[in-house]
Amino acid sequence: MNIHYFAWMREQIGKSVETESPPAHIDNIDDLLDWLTNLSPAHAEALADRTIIGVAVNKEFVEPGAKLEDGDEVALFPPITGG
Amino acid sequence: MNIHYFAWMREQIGKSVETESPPAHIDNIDDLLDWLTNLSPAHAEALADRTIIGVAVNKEFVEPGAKLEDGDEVALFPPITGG
Amino acid sequence: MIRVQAEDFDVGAEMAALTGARKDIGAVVNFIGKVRDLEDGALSAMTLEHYPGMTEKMLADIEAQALERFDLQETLIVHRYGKLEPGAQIVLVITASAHRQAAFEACAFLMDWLKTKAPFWKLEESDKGRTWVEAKQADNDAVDRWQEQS
Amino acid sequence: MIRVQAEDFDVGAEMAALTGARKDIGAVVNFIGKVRDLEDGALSAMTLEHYPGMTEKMLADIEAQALERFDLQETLIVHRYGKLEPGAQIVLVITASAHRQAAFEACAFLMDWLKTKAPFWKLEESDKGRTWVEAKQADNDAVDRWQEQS
Repeated sequence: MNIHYFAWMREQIGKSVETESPPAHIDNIDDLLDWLTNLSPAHAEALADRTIIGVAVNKEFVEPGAKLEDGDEVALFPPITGG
Repeated sequence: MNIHYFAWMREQIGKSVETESPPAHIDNIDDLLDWLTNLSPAHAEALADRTIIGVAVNKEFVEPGAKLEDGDEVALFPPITGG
Repeated sequence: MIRVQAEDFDVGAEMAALTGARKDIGAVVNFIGKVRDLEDGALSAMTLEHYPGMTEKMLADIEAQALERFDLQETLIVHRYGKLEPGAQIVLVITASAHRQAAFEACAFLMDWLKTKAPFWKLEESDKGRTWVEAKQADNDAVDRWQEQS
Repeated sequence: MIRVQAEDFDVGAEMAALTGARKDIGAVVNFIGKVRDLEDGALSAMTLEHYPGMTEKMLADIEAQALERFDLQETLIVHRYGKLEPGAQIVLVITASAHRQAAFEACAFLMDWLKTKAPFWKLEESDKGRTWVEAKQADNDAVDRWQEQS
């Protein structure tokens, strides 16, 4: 599973994309965020405030409870500031 | 007193400006419109519908009851369609 | 700034001249009015008659109201007169502000006021003959809304 | 039409390409967003990061919503990414319609949606350091208003 990070989340985690293989019971975004938080102190810091994290799966916005499937492209990011 | 006409009022009256000397008691726009209406059948036709006539005195919009002074530049026109 | 002219205008060049070097502008809104073909006929030309002197006065007055009412850095109104072809540009309004809402609102405000306060009259010539365009009640209603808000 | 690009854009050329020869357009509204200097410091650059692939998808989706909701003849969204100088152009939205109200409303609608749905993030570098621009509650409120209306 490829996980993309943007803006200051990317900077805190230190990479723009990482390939992870979470255990099979991690089948939704909330569980994935819990699991990623335990990966490293940098992950924990970047993902500390769940209320502001934007999530996209396969380049579509989703809610934090959204289901995940093998091979999904996940993106985690701070609030967007386009336009 | 110079009186300017625009658009189809100008076409009906047949000139874009005319110099008239109404009698001294004609001291407001309403009275001037009455007086002009009697000048010719073309004037009567052009000025028939008072509800739509726009009026400017010295290049400022005024209401039909507005006072007139010697040497004022008067303009009469149909509803404007700018922009 | 306001201009009344027979010549066409270049939107990109006007915008660059107005805002190009400035760093305090976050939002620019341009409105361009164009000569539109008739819904039920073929327009050959639209002629804009205006009241020289009064036109400039009214445009300057409308612009001053917008500058007072909205938080703007720059405004430009260019209005053409004379005989125009279908598709030709008639009017340009540019509003530049720090923020987008003021720029959008001021541009809509200026267009609503131009429609009812700028002394222009439009003559359409088509295969159906020649017609002086009638004023629209919707344009008066649009201006009235701003007065209720003020 | 939508485009995501590092290069600058020419508003006049974009508008001419979109609307130039058409005779069924009465109103064109252009919005241009620009890099604005800080209120309390000297901005040296603003860098726009985006999510390639998702950006294009979201812009196309936002444009499709505008075309469905408003009576439009043409629309164009051009959004830049990369490192930009103060005063530089960031985004262009053009809406063309028979009538001015649809063009104004659609352009404001597109900008409100872009602010909250287009995956861009802005990094400001100034004499005060580097800062990721925070999202504004006002931008979320602006989008919510359109949803209430629909």
